[in-house]
Amino acid sequence: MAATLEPAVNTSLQATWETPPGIRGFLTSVDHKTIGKRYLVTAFVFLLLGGLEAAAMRAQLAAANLHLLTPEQYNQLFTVHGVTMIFLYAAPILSGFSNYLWPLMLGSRDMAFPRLNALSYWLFVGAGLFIYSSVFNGQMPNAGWFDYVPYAERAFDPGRNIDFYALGLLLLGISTTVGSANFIVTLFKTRAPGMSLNRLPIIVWGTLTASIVNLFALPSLSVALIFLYLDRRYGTHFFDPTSGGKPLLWQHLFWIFGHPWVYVIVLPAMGIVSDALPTFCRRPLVGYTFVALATMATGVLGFGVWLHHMFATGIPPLGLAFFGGASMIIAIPSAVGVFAWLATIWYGRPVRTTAFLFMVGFILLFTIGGVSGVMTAAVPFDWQLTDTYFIVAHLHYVLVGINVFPVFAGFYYWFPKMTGRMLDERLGRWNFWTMFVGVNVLFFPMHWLGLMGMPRRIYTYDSGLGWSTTNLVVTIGAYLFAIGVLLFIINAIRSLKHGVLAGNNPWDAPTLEWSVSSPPPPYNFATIPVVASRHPLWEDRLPDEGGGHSVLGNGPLLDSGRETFGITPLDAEPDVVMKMPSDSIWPFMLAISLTLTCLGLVWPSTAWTAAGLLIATLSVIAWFSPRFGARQNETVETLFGMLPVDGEGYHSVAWWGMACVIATEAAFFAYLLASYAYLSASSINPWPGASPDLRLALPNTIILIASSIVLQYGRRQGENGRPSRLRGAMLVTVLLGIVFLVIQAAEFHSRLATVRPTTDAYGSLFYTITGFHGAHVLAGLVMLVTVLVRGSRRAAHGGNSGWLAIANVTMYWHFVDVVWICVFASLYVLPHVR
Amino acid sequence: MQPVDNPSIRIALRSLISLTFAGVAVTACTTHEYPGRRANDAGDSSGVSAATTTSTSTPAGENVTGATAPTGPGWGIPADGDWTTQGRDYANTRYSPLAEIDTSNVSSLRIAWSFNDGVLHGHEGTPLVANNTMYLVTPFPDIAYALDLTKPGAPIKWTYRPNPSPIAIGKACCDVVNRGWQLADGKLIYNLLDGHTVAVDAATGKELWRTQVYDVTQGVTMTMAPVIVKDKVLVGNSGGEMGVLGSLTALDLKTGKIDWQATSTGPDSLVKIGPDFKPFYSWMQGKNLGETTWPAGAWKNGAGAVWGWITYDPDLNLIYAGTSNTGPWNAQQRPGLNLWTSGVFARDPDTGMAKWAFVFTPHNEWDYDGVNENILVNLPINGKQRKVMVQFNRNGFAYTIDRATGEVLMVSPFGHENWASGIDSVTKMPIVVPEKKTEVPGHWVRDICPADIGVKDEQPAAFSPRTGLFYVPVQNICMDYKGREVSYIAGTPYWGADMTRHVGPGGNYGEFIAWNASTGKKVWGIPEKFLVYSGVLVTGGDVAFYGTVDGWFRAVNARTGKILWSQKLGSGIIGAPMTFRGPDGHQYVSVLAGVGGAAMVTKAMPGFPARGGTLYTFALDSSVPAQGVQGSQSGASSNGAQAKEKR
Amino acid sequence: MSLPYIIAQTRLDSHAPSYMRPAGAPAGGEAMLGWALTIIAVAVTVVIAILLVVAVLRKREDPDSTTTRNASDGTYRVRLVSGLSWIYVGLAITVVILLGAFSATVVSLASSAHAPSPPKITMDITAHQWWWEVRMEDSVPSDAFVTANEIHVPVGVPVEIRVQSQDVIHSFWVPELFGKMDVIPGQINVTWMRADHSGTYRGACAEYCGLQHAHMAFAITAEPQNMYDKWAAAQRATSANSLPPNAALPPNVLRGETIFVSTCSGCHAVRGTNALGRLGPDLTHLASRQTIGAGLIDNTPANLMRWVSDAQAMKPGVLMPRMDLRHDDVAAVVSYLTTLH
Amino acid sequence: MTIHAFAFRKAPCFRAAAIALLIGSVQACKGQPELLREGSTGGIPLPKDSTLARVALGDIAGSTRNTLLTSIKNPYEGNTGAIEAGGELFIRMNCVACHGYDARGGMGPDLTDTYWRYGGSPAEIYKSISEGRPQGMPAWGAMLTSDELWKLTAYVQSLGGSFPAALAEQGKQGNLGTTLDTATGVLKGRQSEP
Repeated sequence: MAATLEPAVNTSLQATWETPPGIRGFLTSVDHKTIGKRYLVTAFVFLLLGGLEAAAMRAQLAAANLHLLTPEQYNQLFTVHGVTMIFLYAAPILSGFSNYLWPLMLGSRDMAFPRLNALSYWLFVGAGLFIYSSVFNGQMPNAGWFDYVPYAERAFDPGRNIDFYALGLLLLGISTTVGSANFIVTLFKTRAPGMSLNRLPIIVWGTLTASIVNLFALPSLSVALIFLYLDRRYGTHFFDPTSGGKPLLWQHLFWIFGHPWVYVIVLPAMGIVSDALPTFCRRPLVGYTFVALATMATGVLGFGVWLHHMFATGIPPLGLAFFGGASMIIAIPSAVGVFAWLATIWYGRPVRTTAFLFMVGFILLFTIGGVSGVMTAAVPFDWQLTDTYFIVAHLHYVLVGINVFPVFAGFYYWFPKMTGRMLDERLGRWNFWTMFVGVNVLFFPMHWLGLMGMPRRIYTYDSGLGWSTTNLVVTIGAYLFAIGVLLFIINAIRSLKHGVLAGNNPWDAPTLEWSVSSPPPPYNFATIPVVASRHPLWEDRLPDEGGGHSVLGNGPLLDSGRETFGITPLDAEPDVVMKMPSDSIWPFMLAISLTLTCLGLVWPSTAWTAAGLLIATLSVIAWFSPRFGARQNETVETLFGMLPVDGEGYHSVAWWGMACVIATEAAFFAYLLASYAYLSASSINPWPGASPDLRLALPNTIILIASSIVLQYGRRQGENGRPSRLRGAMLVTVLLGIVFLVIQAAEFHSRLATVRPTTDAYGSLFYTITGFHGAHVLAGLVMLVTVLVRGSRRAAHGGNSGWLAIANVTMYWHFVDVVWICVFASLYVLPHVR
Repeated sequence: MQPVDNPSIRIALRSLISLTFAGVAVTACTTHEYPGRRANDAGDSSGVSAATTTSTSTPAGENVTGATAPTGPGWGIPADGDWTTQGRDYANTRYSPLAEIDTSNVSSLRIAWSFNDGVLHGHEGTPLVANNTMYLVTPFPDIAYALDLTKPGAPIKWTYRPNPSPIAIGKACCDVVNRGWQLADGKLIYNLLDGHTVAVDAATGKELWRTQVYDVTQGVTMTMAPVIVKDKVLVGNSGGEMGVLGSLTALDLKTGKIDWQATSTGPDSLVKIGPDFKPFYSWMQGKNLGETTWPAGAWKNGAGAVWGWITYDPDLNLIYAGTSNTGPWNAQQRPGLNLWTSGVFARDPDTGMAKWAFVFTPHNEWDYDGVNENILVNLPINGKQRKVMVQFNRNGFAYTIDRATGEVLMVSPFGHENWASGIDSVTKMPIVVPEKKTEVPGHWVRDICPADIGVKDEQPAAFSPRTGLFYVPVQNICMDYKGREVSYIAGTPYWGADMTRHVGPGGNYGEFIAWNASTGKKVWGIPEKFLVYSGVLVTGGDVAFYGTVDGWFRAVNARTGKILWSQKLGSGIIGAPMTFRGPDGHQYVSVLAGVGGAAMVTKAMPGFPARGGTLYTFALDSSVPAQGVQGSQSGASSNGAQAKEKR
Repeated sequence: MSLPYIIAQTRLDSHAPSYMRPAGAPAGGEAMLGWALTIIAVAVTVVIAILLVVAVLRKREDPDSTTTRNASDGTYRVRLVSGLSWIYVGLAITVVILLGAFSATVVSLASSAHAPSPPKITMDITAHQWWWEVRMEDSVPSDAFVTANEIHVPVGVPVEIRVQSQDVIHSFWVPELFGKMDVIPGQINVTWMRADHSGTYRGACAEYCGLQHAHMAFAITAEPQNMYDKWAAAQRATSANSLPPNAALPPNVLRGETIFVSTCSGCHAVRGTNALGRLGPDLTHLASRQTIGAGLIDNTPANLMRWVSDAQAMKPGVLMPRMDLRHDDVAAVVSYLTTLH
Repeated sequence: MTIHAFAFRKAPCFRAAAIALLIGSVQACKGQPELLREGSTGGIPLPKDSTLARVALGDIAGSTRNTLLTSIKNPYEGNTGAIEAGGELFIRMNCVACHGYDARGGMGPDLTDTYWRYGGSPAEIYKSISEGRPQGMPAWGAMLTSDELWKLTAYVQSLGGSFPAALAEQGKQGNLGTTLDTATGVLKGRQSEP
């Protein structure tokens, strides 16, 4: 397995991929391992913060009628605790693992979009700091992590608390979306040759599922947050029942996002177990295909169960029964996992390391969280359970059990790979047992409190209610658990310096990341591995894994700059050579400026907002400018023959990236239109009061469709070697787009006389939906103009990147067009046929 | 000398109209222009449409409906040149038989003189004339003026300043108006805004008595015109938005002492419901409904103020007085039918005991008061002549009710309304459109028509026994409404609604219509850009007068709806015009111009006039007296001029 | 590890408002379903735990017998058992259990969603931050009455509960009688209850609603019909009627009433006086209530004194302001309030 | 009848132990400033009523100069939370019914214009609310606390027509359309609502 290449090659690869030291390197690095580790550390810090918050709350609840905290402090604490744990710890820590591991496991040199990866991380940091900056004026979010309106509206929560929440999560949403798109494209494009879909580690399946879920679920949250911010800042009426809005709209949007999100923060963690458990059981996972399918199935089913968070909101019984059933069905894929892990242990030869213990603990906690989940799916009983400590117990069993325990298992498992040193096993056992006992003493009695009628989110309770003893026990458990976490920190800090040196593969694990040194070199693999089995490092001892065909030490070498292979999505045949970007400060600048923008919005300060947006714009320009620079060769000679550089169409990552953007944007508009349909269906007044005038909108629709046709025609002409026609068509498209926007502005102007965004929910929705579409047209125009100026000439001369840009912008423009047709049909035509 | 009342002259005039009708109508339609009005304006187009719908009324001089005004000694009809009570007679017809000014010559009307009373609030009353003296009372501070008509320019004869408490200014919901004053027994009797009723010697302006009837500090004001029946002065309170307990009070005409008081809500003893009380419909029959149809105790603040017009049938010895909206507006705070608000009582004026009642808008959710005037007429229905009262209710329906029993004989919408899909044929309750219910507080309910001020507010309609038609000022206004939870805090509004108003379909705020109460149909209508918030006068010359909120004073052919004459006055017109015969024997028409009151709801409209407080008196060009200077030199010269003009 | 503890607690916590010990419907059906699910859940957990422990700890055969040495290169090959049967069997059991749970859910849902017989009493609950306005409806509007936080119902009679909110989302819940019904602004949610045993049952707001979510309790007292009728009649009466006729009220009480009407009437109502505010609880029969501040403290004159003079100190953030009243004025108001039976 | 589950008793004996055990972790949260939504001044000192009593009552346009009222500032001036609370009181105390939901007047005067019959400085507005005014304005001093009155005043001030304390004299003198440029000491024209 040792590299057989000359040191010279390693040195040159090192020079090519290495991040320069110092602050500059710190801010510019795009290395997935660096970013992954930062994710892990940052998320862990948030875990500790969330833990401190929990500790304070448990102190307040240790006995009846305590006044350690004021009600306001308590409310802020439980809100920020939830936000921290759910958004700033649970998902990012898994992103950390996935970021670190994916290219290593998949046999690639980096993620598909390394700079986006950096952006994703810096945005996460920015969002986290932004939310926590609210501590300085004592106005941390205080409406619970699911932030129900109308309590979260300005009328009842007049401080800046909720603005921090709304904008912080929007920012984090961008981070997560960007990261998800990156994972998806990475999976489809940058695996090692031969790493076909049936050979993927389960954590990859988990993260892939989570990423796809994110693309479609996060827009729902974004829509909700935008509505919330507009309501609070500008007095729109999305959630205002007095003007046609509905508080339940928030709940629907939030839980359509929120429930899938639960799977986002558990599926990769379950992947950790599925990948690490076999190592310690000394055998492959039982039922790989079942587990992979169950992972995907959970992701899909996760979209169909959001209503079980809303069983007590007065929904008709038929709907309740349906969603109750759906919520139970989701236990089936979970059961697949549990029995697969059980069987793996049963038929394996367990090595009882700390990591293994954490995974065994996970299985038990997961089971408890799972069965209590089934209990909550039983609608009539849920009317009793919901909003009590039973739910608190349930959700913590799920989240601590399925996220924290696998994460700790992951730490013990991959710490050697990341640092080159082993964590201490003796301390590890203490660590495990305090956490395991702590978590059960902490959360199991909460079931009991729930059954005894204790509602959640109360800052104190009376002694006559019989909850005191149990609460004291819970608090003791909380501090025991905290001690466990503290033991881990001690272990990690000690082991960083004094841990046993790990070597490449201390656990004798089967997957690719263990084939390289610990820690791995910046370029991951000196030569790109060619994979032939699911367990490349165990091929020689597994009867059904072929017989050692994976090429690990002397595969293809890509060393003219930062390069890796792009592959065909299903069979993993290399089809392009990807030029990977250099380090860049701009992701950092963009993230910081967007954070500044949010600060400006919450202040509120127009100057800060404007400054933030300006820097953001400049960062984007600076980020993308070099990509139009000269490229020497368009094809590269490799072991797999002459391969094009970056490729075009669906061969290129950019195409996939655009596809992801369009997918998530389509979901965004779908949620906007669904909100419109929901509110209009439940409006007591005829909606809209006056049907929109078609005299401007109909011609405008024709104009936009025409622009799409023209652009498509131009693209054809360009492909047929008529670049001037292409440029002409693009110019016409731009002009038509401008005409569209002008007419739209004129229509706004005339409609504002009768309906304003603050008139009622209809006005709010009308202007928000058409406004967002208009912004997309504008974005499309900017892209078109950019491509027209910089790309089309190159395209005309056969340059891939130019063509790629044109293909992407065409795709985007068609998308904007299709969105408009949907908007036009629902907002303009439908009221007339009513 | 009373030429217009001379039967032969009347016949002559009728023939003249008959002969020239078609020609006059056509030429007027096509050629008549009046100052400041564009040819394509609403009024003109309506003139055309009126012409097309007047086939029923074409026979000049005929009563097209068979409806007649009750006549007889008890009906309070003054000498034909006088006007001594607001409605001119107990039946509230606002019809004057004077016919010097008629459809043929009205276009030559011009201002004879004017009088500015110096108060810039809503002028909702009608000047009174008796003994060659004109009486008018200003809005708060409720100053009374007597003008000497025998002298040129009608100088002030006396002034009476009652100095009411200024606290009343802040307790009056809709401007500090005074809707009228009455002459009886040599007294000028009217209400002060601060809850007092005063009687002033009509000859000298000396205060004869002053009685505190209501407590203004609790938000109760008085704006209505008292009605004097026999020896009783009947007065009611205002404050439907202030959580008052509505009531009708009878004072002794001689002394001003309170004789009886009947509330609009509460137990039967307070409402003055006894064994004689026989409402026609079963849902109004029962004990103490004024109490039990309310949440416990809520009747005490349930409004039902009696701030509108009272009419009197001397034959049946019944008075008819409507009750105001239900308090608070927010209907969710008062489940139940909320009797007897938004309805009308027939009471015995001697005892106050109720004989029957009818509630137009039970559980009123829209502020549709029931206080509008009940015009008493005799009307053929299904071949039988019935004694009825006609009310053009705020809720948009015109009710023709048997005034002896309270049976609703006919009901149909007389303007644009969308809150009720109709009236139940059995119970006569409105069938409410569910989308227009306002009960869920906090919800904006959009586009309820009419708005709170109704298809017609207090501005009184008129009835002409000559044409058999009613002349009704109509509003075309709708509202977006949001109920709000409201606490009763004594002396503050008990209201509970946020509201914006907008114009109804068609874009014209007002309309002036002629109504056939026998068929329940509109005969013709004149759309107006602004509200028609003035009362109406109709004369023996078949001319109907009305004014608009933007200040146009118009004369209309009462049969065709053709606008014959218009004059822009100094402010908007929300008072009711009247006509009298001057000492010179000529017919004069007077109207107060002073915009205010509920008409202010359109104050944001471009063209809305400034406040004012001017009385304008018009006469035919030919009979306008000579200039004041000359007139003062020769008092007899005006008589001479008048003789010359005589036809 | 928590089991003995739980058993011990069962005795200790007999005062807790537990929905596992229902006192009426629909809580009874809900609890039955709950017990069934709890038993299944515990059984599943125990079985999995046992399997897990055995799987980890069970003795394996000698490694040599489970591995074979590859003769050519000397490496070991693991003898693999596929283990898929675990998944098949596990899935089958899971599906059966879920089907059972789902059937039970549907059956239970059908029976608890609506009252078995038409409700005889309707109560309209309006949630406020942080107290409950209660209106007991009646077909005769004037027989309906308003009270706050403490509700009486007759035993054995189905009661329709209609909930609405004046401000934010709350949730109406009495564990021993019925599951939660969210109180959502802009909509009226309807549920029902029937108390089968006399007693006073604690209810609480179950949806986080702001600063004093913790202190938004209420109580439903179930009592025989005749006692309920008596209570209703007393509540219906205005305060003037409830005072003894022609009673020579102490001057302090009269002064208290005057102060109350001028100072407190913007928010509070005492029917029969000019105090008709609707922002705070109706106090017409305050003296008949057990607690003040929505279950915060016992309704004693001393507590009332503290409450009237500075409610903020007792329930921080409560919408009742700290009144600028002199001590003797507070005493007068309290002496008046204590007459409001 | 007893209401065992509803009664509240004193804290249990665990309290002291729990505090001792856990107090350390709580310190982290103690740094947060207390934020109460309503009902408390949050430590903001309010002007004394005795001081306010010396502010002239009645129709004061053209009255003699009174430096006292210029010295009294509204402690809540510009405080958004207080303005929101004041706005809520404006609705709940029925002010809206007279002055309008938009405060542009109705039964009562327009509060958004620069015409102040009884003075437009904070102290004068406060007094007008507290004591009532002759033409129907009720006296709210008995029903509302001075804290609430200052919040209401803050809301009225936020409507834009009032005068800051420093410009009260100009307001009294009828210089309604002017405002003082504090930097230069020069009176400048001010756009007033049409």
